[in-house]
Amino acid sequence: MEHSLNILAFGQASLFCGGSSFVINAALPITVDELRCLIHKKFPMMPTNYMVAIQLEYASNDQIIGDSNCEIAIIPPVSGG
Amino acid sequence: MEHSLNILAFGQASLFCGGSSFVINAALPITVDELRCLIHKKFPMMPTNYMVAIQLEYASNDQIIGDSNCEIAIIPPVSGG
Amino acid sequence: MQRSTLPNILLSIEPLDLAAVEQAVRSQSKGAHVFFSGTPRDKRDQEEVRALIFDAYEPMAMQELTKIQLRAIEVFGLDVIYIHHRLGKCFMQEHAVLVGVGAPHRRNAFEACMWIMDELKSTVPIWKKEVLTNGSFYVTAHP
Amino acid sequence: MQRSTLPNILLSIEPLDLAAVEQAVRSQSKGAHVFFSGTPRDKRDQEEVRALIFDAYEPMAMQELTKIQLRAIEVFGLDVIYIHHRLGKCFMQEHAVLVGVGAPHRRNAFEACMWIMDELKSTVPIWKKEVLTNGSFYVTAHP
Repeated sequence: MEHSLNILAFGQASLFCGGSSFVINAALPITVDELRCLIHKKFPMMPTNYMVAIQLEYASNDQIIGDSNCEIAIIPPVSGG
Repeated sequence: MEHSLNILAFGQASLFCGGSSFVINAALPITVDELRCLIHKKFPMMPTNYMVAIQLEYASNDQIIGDSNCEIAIIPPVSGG
Repeated sequence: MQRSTLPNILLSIEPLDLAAVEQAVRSQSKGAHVFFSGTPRDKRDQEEVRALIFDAYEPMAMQELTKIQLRAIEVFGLDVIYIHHRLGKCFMQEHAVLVGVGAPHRRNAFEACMWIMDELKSTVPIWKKEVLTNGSFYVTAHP
Repeated sequence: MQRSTLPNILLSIEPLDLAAVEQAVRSQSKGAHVFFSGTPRDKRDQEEVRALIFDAYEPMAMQELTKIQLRAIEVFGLDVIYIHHRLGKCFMQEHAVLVGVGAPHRRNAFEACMWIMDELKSTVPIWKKEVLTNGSFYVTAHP
């Protein structure tokens, strides 16, 4: 069954998805790596050098997303300081 | 001919010579090392772990003091900061 | 030592206040205090920069800053630590970031402050846009 | 950049002013600013320290501090540097020493500030007496 994942986008990434968030439809569970592929299909111009954060924590590429309510964000290279 | 060398004393050193300066009589020229021996004779209790400064510059032990008017100081281990 | 009401971790759209940080560090630590302030550089290549705009993923940035705070206290034995970061528009001569630490010995205070800035610049989700005087924006792709 | 009237090298029997140093650094440098403040520790072994008294061989101390200033600018590429040291009686929570530096990049600013303090503590003819609350003095033989 397809779920709608709401993805927050920050920094440079938001320039490529036209806003501060977008939706990816996916059959859960999926890995972070699989999510990256879906994002790349949707926004082929978006640089792929971002990290993914799940529930405010950096996630590894093999981490599993099983809940469509968890907060997911794409974190391009940071530039604070 | 004997000259009178006026020596400035700072920090711990001044506790052993009873003030902020004292006089050493010496036949010039002498080296810094020779001056140290004369100071040690005059104040045997004074710790010898001091540096000597001549004209506001740290002096090596073989440096020569030829002029009784130069400013000589004994600089015990510093503790600023 | 008296407690201060200044928050140890702060993301603020108001100008940051080094005097307040310094006062708070001094009231809670004896010995060595090190402060870091980052202010915007005024040139991007040949172009003049007029201001920075900082955006953050605020809840995650707060959480990452708190991790840095706790780890720095543990590793460097700090008495006290403040990490304040500006959000929104930051003009030249305003602090983009302020770090203040207090430790019994200066080596730890310096190393903690350097480590904090290295971590902040690599992990905390904050992004900078440079506003150029010609009206355009510059967004760093590889900071 | 505007010039400041604050002396870059200062030995002062008046309390030192971090805000003034910070303001002066900020007006003359963009990028990374690092400040070090040393305040008296409040314990000597088990005994409480009430104040410090600093004596200096002033003309030589000024000369040594100027050497440190010039060398730091050259080695670390600093935009600006301030080194202020307190003389006379320095109470708890007052600055015994203040260093402020500005450089284009933070690594140089941190390393310069650490190097300046290391040099100051090993070469500048200034001596500290600790005034204990029991009325006695403590003079460090091997700092």
